[in-house]
Amino acid sequence: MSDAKLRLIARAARDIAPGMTVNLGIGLPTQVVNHLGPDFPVCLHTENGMTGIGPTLPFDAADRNLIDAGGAYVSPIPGSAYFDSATSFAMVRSGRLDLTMLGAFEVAENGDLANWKIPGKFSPGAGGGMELAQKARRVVVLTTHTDRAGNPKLLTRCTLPLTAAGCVDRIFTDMAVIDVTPAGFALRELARSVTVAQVKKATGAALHLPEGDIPTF
Amino acid sequence: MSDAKLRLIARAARDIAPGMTVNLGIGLPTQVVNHLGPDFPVCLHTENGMTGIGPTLPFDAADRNLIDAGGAYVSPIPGSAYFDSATSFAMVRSGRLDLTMLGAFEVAENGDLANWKIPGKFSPGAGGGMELAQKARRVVVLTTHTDRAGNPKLLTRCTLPLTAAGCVDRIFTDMAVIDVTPAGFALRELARSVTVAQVKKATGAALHLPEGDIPTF
Amino acid sequence: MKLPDKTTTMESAIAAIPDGATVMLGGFGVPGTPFLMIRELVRQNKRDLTIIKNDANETGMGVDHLLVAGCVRRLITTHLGLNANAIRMMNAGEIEVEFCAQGMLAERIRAGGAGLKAIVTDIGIDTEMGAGKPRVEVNGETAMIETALRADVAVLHAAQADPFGNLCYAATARNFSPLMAMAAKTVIVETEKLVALGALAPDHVHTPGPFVDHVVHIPELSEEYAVVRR
Amino acid sequence: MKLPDKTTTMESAIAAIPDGATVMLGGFGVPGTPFLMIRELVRQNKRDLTIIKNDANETGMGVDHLLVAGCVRRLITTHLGLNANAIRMMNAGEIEVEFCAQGMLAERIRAGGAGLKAIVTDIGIDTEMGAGKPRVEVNGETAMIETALRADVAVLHAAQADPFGNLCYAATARNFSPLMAMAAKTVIVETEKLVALGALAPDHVHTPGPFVDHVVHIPELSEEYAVVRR
Repeated sequence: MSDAKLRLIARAARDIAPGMTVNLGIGLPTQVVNHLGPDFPVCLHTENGMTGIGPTLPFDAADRNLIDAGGAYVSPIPGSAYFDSATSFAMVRSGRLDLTMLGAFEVAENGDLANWKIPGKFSPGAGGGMELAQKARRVVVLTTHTDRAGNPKLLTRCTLPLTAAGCVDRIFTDMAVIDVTPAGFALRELARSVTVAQVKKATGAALHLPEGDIPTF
Repeated sequence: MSDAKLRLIARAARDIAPGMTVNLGIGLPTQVVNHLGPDFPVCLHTENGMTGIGPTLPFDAADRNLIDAGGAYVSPIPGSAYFDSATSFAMVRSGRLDLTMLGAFEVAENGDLANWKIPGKFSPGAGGGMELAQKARRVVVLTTHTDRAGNPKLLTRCTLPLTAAGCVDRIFTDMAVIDVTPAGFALRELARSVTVAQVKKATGAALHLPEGDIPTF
Repeated sequence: MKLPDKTTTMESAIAAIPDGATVMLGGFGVPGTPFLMIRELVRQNKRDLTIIKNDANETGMGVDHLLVAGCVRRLITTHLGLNANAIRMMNAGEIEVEFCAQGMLAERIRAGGAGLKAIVTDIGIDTEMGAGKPRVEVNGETAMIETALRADVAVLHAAQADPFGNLCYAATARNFSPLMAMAAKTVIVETEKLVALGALAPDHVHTPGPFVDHVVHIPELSEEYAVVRR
Repeated sequence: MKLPDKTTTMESAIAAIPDGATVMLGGFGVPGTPFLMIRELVRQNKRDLTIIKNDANETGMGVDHLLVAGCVRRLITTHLGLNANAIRMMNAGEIEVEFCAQGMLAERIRAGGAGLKAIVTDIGIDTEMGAGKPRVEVNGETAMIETALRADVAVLHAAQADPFGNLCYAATARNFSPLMAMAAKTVIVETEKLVALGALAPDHVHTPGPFVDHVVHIPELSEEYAVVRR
């Protein structure tokens, strides 16, 4: 993984407040767990029916009955609980999930998120992503700032089918930390050695700049 | 309890088929349990969250956490299970209750049942009775044939607020066993030393008689 | 990572409940009723509460103390048969009472806890309980919309809890509690036994900790929890 | 009274499933998938099935055997990401696929199991998943009616069962199984461990016996149940 990606993951981890219940989506978000210390008070949730997710286990130590929603073999910690899929999503929809971190194909300046379908190319189904995006109290996206072809993923409007409308609060990319505000995208922080001009060029929508210095991560 | 009541309870018990899941309502139905042998395969359900109800316990042996819906202290048997109220009524509404035995204020010849409310006199709420009456696969009523003033409880139409419409399949009284049929009340059996004329007189609706001999119980 | 500690005192947990709050109370008869928490609600002299509970306990017990102390404006319940005082207050207009079919109360609370807006059912459709409820057609059948119920606070009793709020209930003391734990903004639990994190097997937890906000250990039970001599 | 015995053989339990049946299958990935029962469905050459399952397992495993053998007409699911064969068959029109949001699939099955007609929700309301679904107003908010799902048969895997059909699941193998156990006319369970009546603590039962029709003991697991090396 690139150094910029590692730093975006570490930076995202710092947004997890003590006491939160958090769901980490597949991809970059999953890596955030490596930045949570052993004494940090947090509860990780996986939608296939577990709270209190512990470290991922290697093949030889894995329990065949214990995976996360991404299929990784995980372990319990003291205070873990298992439950059925209805209870798991009840937790999400009734507002008990303080934060979810998700990947994205596209994020729009109004907070719309598209991360489940590319018509004609990628249509495996939405899994639990719609409920996580629509109902977690806070939704943040971890993504590269542009796709592999260099096209911006932060846009004025999403072109792909939505996962949920107006759901995204903040975006962590390999270039910047950007908030979704009523006025649109607002730059909060810059990745080390990235310039405002570079972020503007890589963003497919207007970017509001803060007054004064911009912190780096 | 009168001998006639005891015999109606014993007769009702014979309608429980091996393998059934059964809910016995408060009052006369509760007594049916005394007529089920120790090896008889049946599962008793109580709507406050238990299947596999065992014998009622005296004060000194009671578990403060284990009651039936009528408030009696009951005991578990091998294979009992406890569950929450939503699961308990899911069992009722999804058709897993083969039979419920209920008390009645009034039963109409179209199967309507009134057993929860006497406006102005008795309005404590319906409890779980509506779901039991509406959704058990088979609903039978255990009741005296007339009220204390001698008025018929089996009527052409109910005068009291309904518990459920068209739900009753069979009625066991201290005088007779009567089925609710598309044609109305049909006499099936007579209590010992009771005559057809007596039953007709005590019934507030037409009573269809069978061909041939009428069995007694 | 370790799981957060939510233990607190009864006094401070109950103190955060404002007058006028909607409060769900676990329990079906004695089992599961949080008697000590109810006493604390009375002691703190809460006013104008809407109480959601299966029943109003018996005269002189549990919910009845709230009624007698004038804490309750409105009661959403299924059956008041064992509390003549509650029925008298209802008939005298001293409290408002909304009756639900028991399984509908359970399901409406669960719907609130599951983040649903409503459920569609035919329970009570031919009775006065169904009168006035909005109708919809589903697959050619007529049914009614029953709205989800949520509360500001749920006050529950558990047999065992760990500091994160994982709960285990005993026998028929479970009843409405797991549903209410899902359906309230703030969930306060009194527990007979406070066990260490990890002492409850993850497969045996009835209410997962994330639903719970405050855990209060009650080292001793009052006589209200005991077997009732009839 | 004693509780009825529901033990039977896999062959006879599966033989009662007719062609054209709607079959719910427990499992989220490997955990909870009834692999041996699925093999028996294939062996008995069932046709024209509608399968309801969270996912289609991976290529060469579980549901994929049903797809390859041509047993499936329609699949109601949430995600096929690990089964390229299922996606190919969907794109080629060889199977019909209905996608649900995962929590909605769970909740629609539970609604079927709870004897509800439908649930009212806003999940997916601004997406193509919500397009065409009937809308209703509840407390001034617009939401959608999602119909309850039921099946002819549910085929489930339990870690432990007693002869009456009380079930305990292990860890995340629980997932959809307790919901499906409520939502099918006939519920068939394969269990790793068949224990005596009374061996499961009543407080620890995940699915109460009355929901279950047939219990099949599988003394040995196939390699499909094992940890997958990635």
